[in-house]
Amino acid sequence: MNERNLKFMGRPISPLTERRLSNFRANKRGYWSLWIFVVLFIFTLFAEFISNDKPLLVSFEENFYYPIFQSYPETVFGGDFETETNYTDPYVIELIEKKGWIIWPLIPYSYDTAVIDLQSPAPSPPTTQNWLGTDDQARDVTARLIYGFRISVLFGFTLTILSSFIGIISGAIQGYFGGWIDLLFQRFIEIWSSLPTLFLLIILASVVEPTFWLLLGLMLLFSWMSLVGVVRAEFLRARNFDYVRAARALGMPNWQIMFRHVLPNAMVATLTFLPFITAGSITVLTSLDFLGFGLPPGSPSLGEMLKQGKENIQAPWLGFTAFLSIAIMLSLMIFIGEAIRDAYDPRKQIKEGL
Amino acid sequence: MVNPLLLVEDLSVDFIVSGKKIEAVSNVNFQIEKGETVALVGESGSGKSVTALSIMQLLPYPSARHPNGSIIFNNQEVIGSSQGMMKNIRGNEISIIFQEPMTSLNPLHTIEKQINEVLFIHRGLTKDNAFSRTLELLELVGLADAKKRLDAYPHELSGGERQRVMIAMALANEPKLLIADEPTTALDVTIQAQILELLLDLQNKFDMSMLFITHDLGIVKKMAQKVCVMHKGKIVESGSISNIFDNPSHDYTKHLLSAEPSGQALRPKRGAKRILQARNIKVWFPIKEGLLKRTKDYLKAVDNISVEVREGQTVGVVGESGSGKTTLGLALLRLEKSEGSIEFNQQKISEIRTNKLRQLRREIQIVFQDPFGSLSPRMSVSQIIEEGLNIHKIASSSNEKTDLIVKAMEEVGLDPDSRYRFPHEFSGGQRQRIAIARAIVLKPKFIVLDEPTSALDRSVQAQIIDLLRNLQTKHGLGYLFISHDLKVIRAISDRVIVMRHGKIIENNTSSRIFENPEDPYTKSLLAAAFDLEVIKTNKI
Amino acid sequence: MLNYIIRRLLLIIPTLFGIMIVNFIVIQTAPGGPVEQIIAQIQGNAVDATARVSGGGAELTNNGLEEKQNFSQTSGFESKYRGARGLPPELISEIEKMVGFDKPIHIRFINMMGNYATFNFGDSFYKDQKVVDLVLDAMPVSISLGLWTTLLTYLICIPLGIRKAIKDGSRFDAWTSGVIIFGNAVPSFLFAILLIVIFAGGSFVDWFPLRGLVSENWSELSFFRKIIDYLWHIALPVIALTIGAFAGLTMLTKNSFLDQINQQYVITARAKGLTENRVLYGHVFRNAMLIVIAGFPAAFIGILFTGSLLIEVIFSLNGLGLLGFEAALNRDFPVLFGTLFFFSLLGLLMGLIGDLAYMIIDPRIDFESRDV
Amino acid sequence: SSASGPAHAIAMHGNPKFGANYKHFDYVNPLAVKGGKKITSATGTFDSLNPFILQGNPANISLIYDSLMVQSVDEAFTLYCLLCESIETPKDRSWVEFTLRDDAFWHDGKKITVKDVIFSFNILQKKGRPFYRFYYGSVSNVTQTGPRKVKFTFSGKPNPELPLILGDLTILPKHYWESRDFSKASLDPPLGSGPYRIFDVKPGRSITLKRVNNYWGRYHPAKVGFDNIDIIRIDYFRDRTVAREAFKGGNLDLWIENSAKEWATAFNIPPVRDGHIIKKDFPHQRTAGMQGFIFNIRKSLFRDRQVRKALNLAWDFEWYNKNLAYSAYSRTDSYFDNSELGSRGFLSDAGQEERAILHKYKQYLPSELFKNVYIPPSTDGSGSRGIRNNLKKAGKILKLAGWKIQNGVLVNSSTKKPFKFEILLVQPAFERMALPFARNLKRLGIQANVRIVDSAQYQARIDSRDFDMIVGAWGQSQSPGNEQRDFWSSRAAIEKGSRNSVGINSKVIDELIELVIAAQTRESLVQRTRALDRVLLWGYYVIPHFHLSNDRIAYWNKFGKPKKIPILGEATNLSAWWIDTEKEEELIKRNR
Ligand SMILES: Nc1ncnc2c1ncn2[C@@H]1O[C@H](COP(=O)(O)OP(=O)(O)OP(=O)(O)O)[C@@H](O)[C@H]1O
Ligand SMILES: Nc1ncnc2c1ncn2[C@@H]1O[C@H](COP(=O)(O)OP(=O)(O)OP(=O)(O)O)[C@@H](O)[C@H]1O
Ligand SMILES: [Mg+2]
Ligand SMILES: [Mg+2]
Repeated sequence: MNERNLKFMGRPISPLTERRLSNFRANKRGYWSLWIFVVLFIFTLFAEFISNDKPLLVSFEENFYYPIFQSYPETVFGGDFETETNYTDPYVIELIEKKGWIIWPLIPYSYDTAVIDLQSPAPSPPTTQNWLGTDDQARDVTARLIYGFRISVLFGFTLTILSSFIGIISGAIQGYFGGWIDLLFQRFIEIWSSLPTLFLLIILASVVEPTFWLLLGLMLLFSWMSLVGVVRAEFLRARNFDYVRAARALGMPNWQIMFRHVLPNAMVATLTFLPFITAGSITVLTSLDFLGFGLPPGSPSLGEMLKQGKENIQAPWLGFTAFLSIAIMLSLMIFIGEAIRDAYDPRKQIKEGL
Repeated sequence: MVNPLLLVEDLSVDFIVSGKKIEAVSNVNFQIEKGETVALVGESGSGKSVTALSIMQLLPYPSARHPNGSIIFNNQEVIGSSQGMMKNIRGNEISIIFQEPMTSLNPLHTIEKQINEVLFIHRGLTKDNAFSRTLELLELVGLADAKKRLDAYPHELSGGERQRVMIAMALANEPKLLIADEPTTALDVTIQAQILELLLDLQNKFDMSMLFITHDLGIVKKMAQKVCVMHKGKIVESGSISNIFDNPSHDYTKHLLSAEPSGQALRPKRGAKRILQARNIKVWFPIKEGLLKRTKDYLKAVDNISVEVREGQTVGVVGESGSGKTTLGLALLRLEKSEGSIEFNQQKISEIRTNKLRQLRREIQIVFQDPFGSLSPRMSVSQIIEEGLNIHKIASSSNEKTDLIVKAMEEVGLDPDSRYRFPHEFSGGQRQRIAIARAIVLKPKFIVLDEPTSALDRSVQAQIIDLLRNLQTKHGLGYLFISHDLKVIRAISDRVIVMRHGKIIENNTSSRIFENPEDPYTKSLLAAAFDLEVIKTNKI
Repeated sequence: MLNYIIRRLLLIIPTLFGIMIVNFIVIQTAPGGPVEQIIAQIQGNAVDATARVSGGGAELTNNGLEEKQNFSQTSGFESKYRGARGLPPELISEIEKMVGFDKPIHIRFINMMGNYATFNFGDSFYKDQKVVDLVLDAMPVSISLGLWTTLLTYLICIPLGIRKAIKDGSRFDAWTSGVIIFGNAVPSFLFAILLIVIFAGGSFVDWFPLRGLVSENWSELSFFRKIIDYLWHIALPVIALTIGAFAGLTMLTKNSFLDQINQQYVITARAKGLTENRVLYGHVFRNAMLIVIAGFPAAFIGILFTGSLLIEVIFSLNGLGLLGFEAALNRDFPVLFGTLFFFSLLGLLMGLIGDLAYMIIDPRIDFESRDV
Repeated sequence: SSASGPAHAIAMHGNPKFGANYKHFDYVNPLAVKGGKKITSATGTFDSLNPFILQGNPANISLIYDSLMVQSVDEAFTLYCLLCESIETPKDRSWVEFTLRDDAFWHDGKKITVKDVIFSFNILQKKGRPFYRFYYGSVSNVTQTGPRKVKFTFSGKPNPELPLILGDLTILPKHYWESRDFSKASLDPPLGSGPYRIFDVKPGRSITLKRVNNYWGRYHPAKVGFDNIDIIRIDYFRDRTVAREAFKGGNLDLWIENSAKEWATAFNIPPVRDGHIIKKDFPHQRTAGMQGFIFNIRKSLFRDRQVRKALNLAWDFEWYNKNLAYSAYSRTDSYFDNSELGSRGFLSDAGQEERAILHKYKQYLPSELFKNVYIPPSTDGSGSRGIRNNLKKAGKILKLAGWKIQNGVLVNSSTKKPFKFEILLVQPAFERMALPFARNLKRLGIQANVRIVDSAQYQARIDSRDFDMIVGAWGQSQSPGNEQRDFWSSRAAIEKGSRNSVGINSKVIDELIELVIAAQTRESLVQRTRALDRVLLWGYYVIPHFHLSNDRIAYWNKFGKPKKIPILGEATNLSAWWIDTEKEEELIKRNR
């Protein structure tokens, strides 16, 4: 036996995992997409340090200040207000620079910073100062993109993961067990899916102000159903296969058969749809925005940017930025998805020779 | 000089599995003349099927490669030839009967459609013509009630029936070269005889050549003019029948020739407990018709059968293909819905809840007739074998588990190094052994073995039989052993049940059945099994 | 099997009932009902339902001359302000009566269900039309969009997906993926506007009509010209709708094919000497397409009555999407519940058809429970 | 003056501009060429040709009807007889009597009679939009007083506006409607009497009107020079962007823009540059009314005038206008801006009546009213120094009003409650004003959340007065009247659904409103309105937005138009435009 004892974080990697990994890596497109995606995502996770209207560091009268971490009233710098300093105000900058200096993040705007000294009315076209221009409220598009990407991806991912989890489980149960379970559960889904989302949103909006988590929860109530149908179909088919019978003969509990035997072989549709569900969740946020039930006004999201793109066709950089970032994100996810598919395909034929 | 119909020169096949090279076939040479039959025999996993598939260029390229070699068919190089050319050859000039008919048919097409198709594309037959030809073919291969079965889907057929569909498909166009990869493993001997007869017939009529892959040396003797013996990817010996059978030179050949299922069936100890007792088992499949699929009639696959198996006892089940053996096996394990009562260890399992039954499953195991289908395609062999251990919490540490897995694999003659491969990367016989390993690793009390050795060469077969017998001696296992191979049955069974049309027609001790059969069907079966000449005189 | 169908058909009744009652309750608890809506309309505060999607962009509420064109019949521009006055309570109760809100909620529900049982779906609150007629009026647009879009997507996606599966990992695979993914990422409304600006507006070329399903003078055209005219009109909306629909289906097809393409039966099919296309379309197709084909009815329904709201607004097409949306925002309950009922019924039937399609595609599939 | 004899016209105040023998209005071209075709657009859809009832979504077909009188758009509020030959009303305007013309006909040739007038009045009240019911609510009695005379008697408080309101009454054919159900929306082209009749209806898509050749009123002085175009088609678009494209592509002839942004950016196209499309701002003098952030002073937070004053300082109009609105707007500094009705300058410089009235209430009014000019806070538009100064001022005011900053948050000195409120919006477009405002408030330590809700919910919340701040507007006519009660009176403050969303509850204002309504002359009306305006302004009930004193009209260069722009603006006078065949020719040439 020539075991190659590979380890990952202290745990041995089984040769099978290793094989999957190499399959994954063999799909160059997916492999690189994963890296790009991870880098982008981590990058945006630190959005506050990359794009912010608060300086990274302020030196004033020999003291150091860290506005990102702590709120300093303007009076600290000799200004007028006892509320948190607005560092974008040229007056404040002047005040500080008289007795110190400022280190700005790469992009000196946050998602809600209004650029006050525009060359032309907002939405203003890209300049060296605003790389992607400004939106129709004079906010820097680059900054909004970074934050919007984060919100949208987080929203999309959380929603996708949770809803596919629920969707797969319920589809699996229906398809695998069939009979009355299927019959009744299907009816339940039919009734559930008919629930008027719009009105629930209205009701919700009349009680509380929609927040990220609330919207997520609400969308989750419905989005899980998108996968149920296909998963159910695949399970209906796969439960007839001989290896399922074999697993049953081994005395495997049903849920294990479902998830160890049937699911891996019924993942095609699910795996295909995941990137689209993620991208879809991002646009769901948009459609909510359209109706006025989206995230609180002012929140950065790719959807909001799309909406602005539509309302400002004379400012193509808006729609274009949003569209491109969604397209790129979707491509990355689809490519990653393909690589995952490859990794789990036992018959994947790797082209490279020895 | 006339060129041979098929000339295989220096053929090698490599597979690349997770970056590692597996040499499945290396530098194989042989040739087949017109009208000639060459038999390819050899150990399970020695590369016979791969060689056969190479001729058809049906290997999973590009993970399979031919580092060297050439295959010349009808003066044309086959390796690397164009799609268009292969399309004309396949199914028309060269036909193949796959080793695993159970998985080789399109599950969503009726058998009529699958056979018709070959006729359509190569013969350009009209639907009506094709229909009559299809019917004719099915009757030729001995499918009873062929007309009624035309609309059946593969999953509604028994193993042997599917194999016969496969054969019919291959013979449809009267090919110049027929590659038959274990074409009769799922057939009872009488049908087998009939099929072999048919093949010889066709050979005479159309000067058909055959590449015959089989483990049954009896068949080789009967059918082939030349034999090639393969071992570990190489042809170790080849020559005329008489040469090889009378003067084997290579060790492996000698070993092969001498290996015969042997030994004595174990007798259960006196007063041994009944492990399994089934009474009046009935499995009726509804025959549905029309768009709304209303049940019109029933196919009585198992009709009122009672069996019992004692501790340490092997009950052999033989019978016509399609007689309900597999169904019976499945029904006993409650893997198929059935009527009647089943008791396992004095516990009535025909009625207990599935949850409860699940715990008993460790004790009752099965080796499916179709090993390929019964192995999860996305699991490695080690996972497949390990699974039972996990479910029944048999081994605690992962090392212990690995040990058990390795041991089980070694016992069935598999290389434990290959345990991280997927099922499709094995040969038919190897898969069969994986299925056996999966069952025995659990140390059950009772196993239904559905044709467990059909794809194994005699030497491995003997090893498996010995293994089974050893386990039986040690742990007092009970077996229900389904097989068409009467020699194997005789070697292992204490009692034998003969089935036909879903009913038991004879049930007696092994020795009585073999020495003194009562039922005429049993008699013909035995005759066919032990004397192939019988086929000429005694047709059923 | 027959039993199953009958069972399913019978279950439609309680399901429909459930759907109706759930919706009834939710919608009625939502703040702001038809009464408020009518009051808002009387006072001129109502924002046009589609304004949200079509986006007026006006910064002033009281400058719009157009707004008044709709509202005020009278010649002056100020009548709206002149008329401004609080609403007398009688009027409010009159409105309540008009929309049936003088009765308690359960009575309203029972009445409604009673009417529905006799296939009486009532009249719209705001439009003097039967709900049934409204739905029927909206059908041509929705069916046009739904049918063409679905057809086009399926006709393009499936062959494309199959090709991609065969050429998995090739350059062809890569660039087609890119194209369809970008298509998918383009929001259809943005794309529609873009199409209009480029192909039907004043800024670039003016090749296509801006609105409607057919020309004004359609009835006068010859049969052939009618078809041309129709196609000319739906070209842009259908393109806008389909562009995003390719990706999902294509990738699904591709992946399903990849899943099947190495199966043993495919090798058998090849061994028969079938052409590659025949192997793919004759053998793999049916195995791979279970989900794709079985999803067809649902996809069609989806596009039929939800998928195209924005497109309908942009191209001024009166389809079901718009009808439903407007009814929801204007709280036009009869239309809302009528369409809901109608579509739920359609949806339930389609669900059943989809399931039967599974069985037809794959004879191994059944819906019985598996407790063996 | 409120003439005591029959007259050809009636002015709300003062005398009609055009005397009894006028030949035509001076803002038309009496020699305008007839003929041609015009295509315009409307947003939305239509499914009814009966605009008088609640049901259905009506098309705009006002051109097929005549009313008793027509309004001159070059005067504050004066109506001239059209269907009537003369109008008579007593000094107190407690009734009005119209004498109908003898030569007015329906399109089917039947004469328009007193029966038709009474029928129209009754049916509108009975089956028309609920709005008519209170519009005509004060009419106690309608009687035929002669073969061509009809008299409306009023009840309740005298309201000099009523005769004019009735003059505005659209007359419907009795004989036509008697056999039809008026309360049902229908797409059958109804019978009219006006200059156009319905030529073609494509439900939801377009409606085409055709000029009536032998229109009975074609030589009527109030109609001379109007209705010159033979065919008018109104195309309905769901989406304004698309409609705009249609205009730019030449599918529409005329476009009135409502968005500053589009006006500034969407018309940079060749036809505009080449002069084929004329894009022009037409100044007008329509009263602008007031749009602004509206405080709900029922809420304790905004009860304090000083707080409202402070918040006024936090909205940076100049920055908004420059950066987000293409500098298109003017700041509103009066509730009756853009007209003579609005107050301006120091009170000491104001008219005598205005001063007198206000001094009467001096003790109840803020002293600033008497000392200062009301100017909404302004900045330099830089978004920096100007707003900083304003915010500093605001901070001081808040401090004096009992608020202080604690940990960066503005809290009430006594209750320690933070200053926090919600700006409720229904139109997403207002987000652009509200969010910068909220940002500025943050620097004061105030947390303002912006919420957008759907219109039904919005309405519900407005009706139940469940809001802190909204963006709202009060339109104003040239001649304010009893609608002011609904806007500002203390009764309206507690009335459900009234327009007094602010919740103004002031005796002074109540009395001022009555004075406005009762004004006898234009001069007095103006002065009283200005007094009311001042009180409202200094009450800081709103944070005023802005208004537009132009009509933004773009049109393909094929129209001729009168030289004079009337007071109410060119947009109100489009029916006096005609097709200039020469120019049209040129356009056609260009297209070839
Ligand atoms: N797709 C594959 N990938 C990797 N290895 C393979 C693959 N197919 C076959 N092999 C290996 O090639 C060898 C030869 O296989 P082959 O199927 O030809 O055996 P065989 O002689 O037909 O045996 P049997 O009698 O058991 O059918 C076996 O060791 C098997 O494990
Ligand atoms: N699902 C099914 N539906 C309908 N008929 C079936 C089904 N499964 C099996 N049969 C039929 O039942 C009969 C018995 O089948 P079974 O598989 O038990 O045969 P067998 O004895 O194992 O045959 P073989 O030796 O060929 O494997 C056959 O005729 C088969 O066609
Ligand atoms: Mg083999
Ligand atoms: Mg069998």
